[in-house]
Amino acid sequence: MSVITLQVDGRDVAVPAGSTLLQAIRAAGLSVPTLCDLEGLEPVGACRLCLVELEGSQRLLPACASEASEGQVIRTDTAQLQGYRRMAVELFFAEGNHVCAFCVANGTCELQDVAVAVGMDHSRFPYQYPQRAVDASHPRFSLDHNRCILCTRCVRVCDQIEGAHVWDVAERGSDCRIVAGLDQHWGEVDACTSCGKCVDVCPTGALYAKEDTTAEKHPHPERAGQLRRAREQRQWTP
Amino acid sequence: MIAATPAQDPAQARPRLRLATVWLAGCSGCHMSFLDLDEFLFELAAAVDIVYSPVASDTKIYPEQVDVCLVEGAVANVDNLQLALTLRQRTALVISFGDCAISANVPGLRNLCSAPGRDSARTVLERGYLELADASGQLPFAPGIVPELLPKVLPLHEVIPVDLYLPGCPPSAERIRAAIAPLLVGQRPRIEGSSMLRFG
Amino acid sequence: MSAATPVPAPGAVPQLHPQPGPGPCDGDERIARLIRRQGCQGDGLIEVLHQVQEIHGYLPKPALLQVARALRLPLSRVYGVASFYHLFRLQAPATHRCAVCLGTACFVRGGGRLAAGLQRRLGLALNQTRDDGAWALEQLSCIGACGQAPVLVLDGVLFSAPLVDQPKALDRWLTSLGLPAGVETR
Amino acid sequence: MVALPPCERPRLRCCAASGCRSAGAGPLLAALRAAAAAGDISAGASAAPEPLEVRSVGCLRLCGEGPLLAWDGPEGTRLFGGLTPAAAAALVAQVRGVAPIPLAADPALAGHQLDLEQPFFRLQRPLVLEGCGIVDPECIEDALAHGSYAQLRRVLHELSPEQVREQVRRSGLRGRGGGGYPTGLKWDTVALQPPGRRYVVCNADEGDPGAFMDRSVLEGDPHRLLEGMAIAAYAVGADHGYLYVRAEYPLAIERLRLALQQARQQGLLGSSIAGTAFALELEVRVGAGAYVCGEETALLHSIQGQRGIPRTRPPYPAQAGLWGAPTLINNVETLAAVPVILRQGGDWYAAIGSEGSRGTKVFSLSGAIRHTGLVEVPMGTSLRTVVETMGGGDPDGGAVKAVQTGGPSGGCIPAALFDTPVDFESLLALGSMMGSGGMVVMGQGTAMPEVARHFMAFSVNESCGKCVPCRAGTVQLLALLDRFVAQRATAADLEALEALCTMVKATSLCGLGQAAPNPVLSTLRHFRQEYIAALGPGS
Repeated sequence: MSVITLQVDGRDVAVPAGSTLLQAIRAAGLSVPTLCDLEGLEPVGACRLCLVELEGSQRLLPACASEASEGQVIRTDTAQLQGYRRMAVELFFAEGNHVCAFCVANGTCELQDVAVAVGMDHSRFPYQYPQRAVDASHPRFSLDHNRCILCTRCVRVCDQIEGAHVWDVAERGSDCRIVAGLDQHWGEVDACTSCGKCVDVCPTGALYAKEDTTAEKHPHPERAGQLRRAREQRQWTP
Repeated sequence: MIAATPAQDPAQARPRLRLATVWLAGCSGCHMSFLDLDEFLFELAAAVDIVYSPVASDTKIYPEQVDVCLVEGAVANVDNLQLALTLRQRTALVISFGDCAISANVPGLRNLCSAPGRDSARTVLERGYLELADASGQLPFAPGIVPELLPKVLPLHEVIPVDLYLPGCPPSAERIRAAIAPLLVGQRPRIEGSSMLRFG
Repeated sequence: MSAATPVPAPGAVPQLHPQPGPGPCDGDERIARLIRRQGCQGDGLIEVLHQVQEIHGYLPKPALLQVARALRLPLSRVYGVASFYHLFRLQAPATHRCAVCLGTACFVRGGGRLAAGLQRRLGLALNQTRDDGAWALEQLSCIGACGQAPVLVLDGVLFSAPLVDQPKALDRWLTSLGLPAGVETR
Repeated sequence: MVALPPCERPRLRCCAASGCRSAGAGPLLAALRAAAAAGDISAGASAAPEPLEVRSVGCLRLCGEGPLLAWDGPEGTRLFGGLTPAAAAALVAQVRGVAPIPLAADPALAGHQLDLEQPFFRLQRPLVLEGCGIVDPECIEDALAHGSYAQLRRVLHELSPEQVREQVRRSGLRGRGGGGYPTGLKWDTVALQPPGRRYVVCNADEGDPGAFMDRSVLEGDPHRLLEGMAIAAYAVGADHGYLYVRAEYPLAIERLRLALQQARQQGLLGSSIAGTAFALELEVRVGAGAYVCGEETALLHSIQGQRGIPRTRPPYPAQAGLWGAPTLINNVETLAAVPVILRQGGDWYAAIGSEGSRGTKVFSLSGAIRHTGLVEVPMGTSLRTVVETMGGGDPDGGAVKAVQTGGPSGGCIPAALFDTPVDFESLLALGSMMGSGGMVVMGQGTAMPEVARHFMAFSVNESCGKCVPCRAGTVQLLALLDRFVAQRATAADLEALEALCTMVKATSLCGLGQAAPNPVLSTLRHFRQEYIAALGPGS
């Protein structure tokens, strides 16, 4: 296995060739905020929180979806990046209906965590209050579109890990939403195996188990990576 | 309610801080949390003059020359709006106190209820006083007595400039203390990290 | 957040043969044929949807279900594609469609005023259909008829709108095109 | 080309492209053909004149005066605009020389003749549009007679793929879709990928409002495009390709499909093309209404039957495109320039235009301008020449305020900067961009915050929704611009507008999102006073 070396925020780090910048950043003992990225799922580079600066380039790179290469000099935490990240988080909050106070994921929500990480103490952009629905038709789980940030983890885990492809994204732009089947109620979609992986990986309180109420959600985002490793490398995590 | 005890004043050299707390459209939970400061309330009382507060003062008119004001709640009606404008003029440092002031939070949920062509105020009033009423429903109308609802519930910073944001629903007593304590010695608190910043 | 918005009326589980028509399988057979002709390839989904829309005027859910099955695609993917593209309709189209171009050339030459006039007249917002299904007002973003700007397309026929600066004359012109007058604004 | 050398046998060319069709070219063409046929019969007994050819052709450039009709004869070409079917008989009589009154005195025709010596026509340099307006786009024999496919045949027999790429490299041709990426380099990148299948794709998803250059090529000279595409396929080793056309161009789709069928029949597509081992299958794929599909990775998804959402690059389509195979994607105008480059040589082409931006560029002029239509000029021509000299400036005689280039991704350039040469770098330096070639002229009455809002509404409507800066950022930008248009913005709004524009530009995933703030940023730069004036009272 060949190894490449690069520099992240002044630290030299060596990673296996083919690693992403995000893996390199983590290998250097550093972190950048992420929302759409999840180990075990193919990256989409959609949330733009993990954008980093590459020396010698004008363009910002999504660390999750960019391959690290030899000799790169990466910066993950400049004032410019901090400003952009905070604005992105404000945009997330303002485009949905995120009310932490009575959310099932209060305390375990990755959007909430990211808001802390980027120092977002309020949104400069007015909340949009979109009209969105709640689908409680599934016997075990619910989907609250108000809390969805369109990270597509559910879409990807259902397609790439479970193989059922119950979910997809419908519409476009700010009308985008997650749909089950032919825009059916989740509970009516035959393809759903009720495995609950979408609920496990959902970063917010959009997908949750019905028995959970405020601040009771226990997500398991690590399961996507565990299943992928089990399937592809025959390695199980007890 | 909180008696001043000059003998214990920790900042004798400094003029006493004039502190106000304001309750707009919110559940008063932030103020309850403020009262959870327990014995720190004594220290606070020693260090500041509470010049306006629903829980610590009987003053009905927002006074002049306030140093710090903690504002709980969103701006939902004309009284909220008027008070917000007034306090901004008379206060050096305005703090959005809790999630309702910062994001409109739960009171802001009424913004989701707007029928086509009607603002959310009209929609919720019609829902509450006409559609769900028995035969004799009528819309409340009492100018000067019942404050009129604004078309939309707004966070405080969309109405007046805000100097500091203290999130939480409610902010815990520890968080409130950590925010107030530096102010007593003339420093600006650092609102960062999970202990100070988290919503909810 | 469950309080505010009720779940919209469910599209009941799609059934295969609800289309009224000359024969019970009439619509289905046409779709089956066009999919065979296309080679039953999933990558031809957009082509297939175009042709289904030509048959039905829109993309009814039973037809989407048939397409998904024949192309062996996940239902949600078919719906995702059908709802992504502006030209695919998921509802039956209105009897009459008036589309106003808001491309830049039309915008510079008063397309906005034309659109406002049409909205007033039809009592519709842009991209809205009247409840009775008689009229739909749509917005186009440049159809390349910039030489005739500002333009509107009425039931597929392109017209160059004169007189957008004179509301009354514009109104008379719209009447001459057969647009209903005096619809109450909702 | 519009004006042709004098010819013995008179001929009528009637533009039957979309612009003129919507202005009534269909009925006019029918009336002319009827009049010509009637003339043949009635004259048959006595003088037996030559049959009069009435040809339907592609764009004759001055779209705003449509329907356009060119009359070629011994005295050269005369051009008429805005004729109605009622004038057909009078015109045919003039052509046949049997009219009772001279042309200038004929009330049905006199006011309709257009000056072919005016700068709008005189300053054009048709290369891409060489055959547009001359050849019958529905007739491959006619296209062949005008030299179409000659370069393809020659290239297949005489040049190696590397030699073809060499000519394209030397030509300095850069992508005409907006990005301006060097075409030769792109071709090399695809050609030099490891062995395996390759695809060639023509991006005909011309979506910028106010742009109709590509449509004119598709409708007016489709065989030139197919020839260019076949040469490109040969040069990069592709044997399969797609033409992705927006569904809003039904006539272009129809003519392209016809052209493909004809080319297959003539052995110019399919297997063993022109008697060589080279094989190429081309298919038309029709879009379904999504501006973002002009972005190449979104376009590839759409060709594969998926939602037209872009993905992160690298890998670039040249490395991994359709079904993971190396894929060459070029825009219509780029590919249509290829035959002339091969015919005249790369060096010849590179001698036209300016340093860094070689050759010619087609622009569509529209908006508040006297002459709406299509111009092809050498790169480096000044904006003033295009807008004022050729376009004739404001139709009401007022001063032009600005020109918008590059559509929703470009910007507004004020009249004071009209001496800027039109090339990739100069327009970028002004905060706009070449884009695909749409130029919309704005008069004094156009308020710039409104223009910015118009484009932002477009971007909101066309955002695919994948990444948050574009999906949610454009919505917030639109709301901010609403406040400026309503004259109730604050100084804080202005600050937020600029900060958010910068963020959306820097962090969006694809070109659409990255460019969405450009109309705001460019109007802020050149017309800032209009934003300041829109600040409400008390700010």
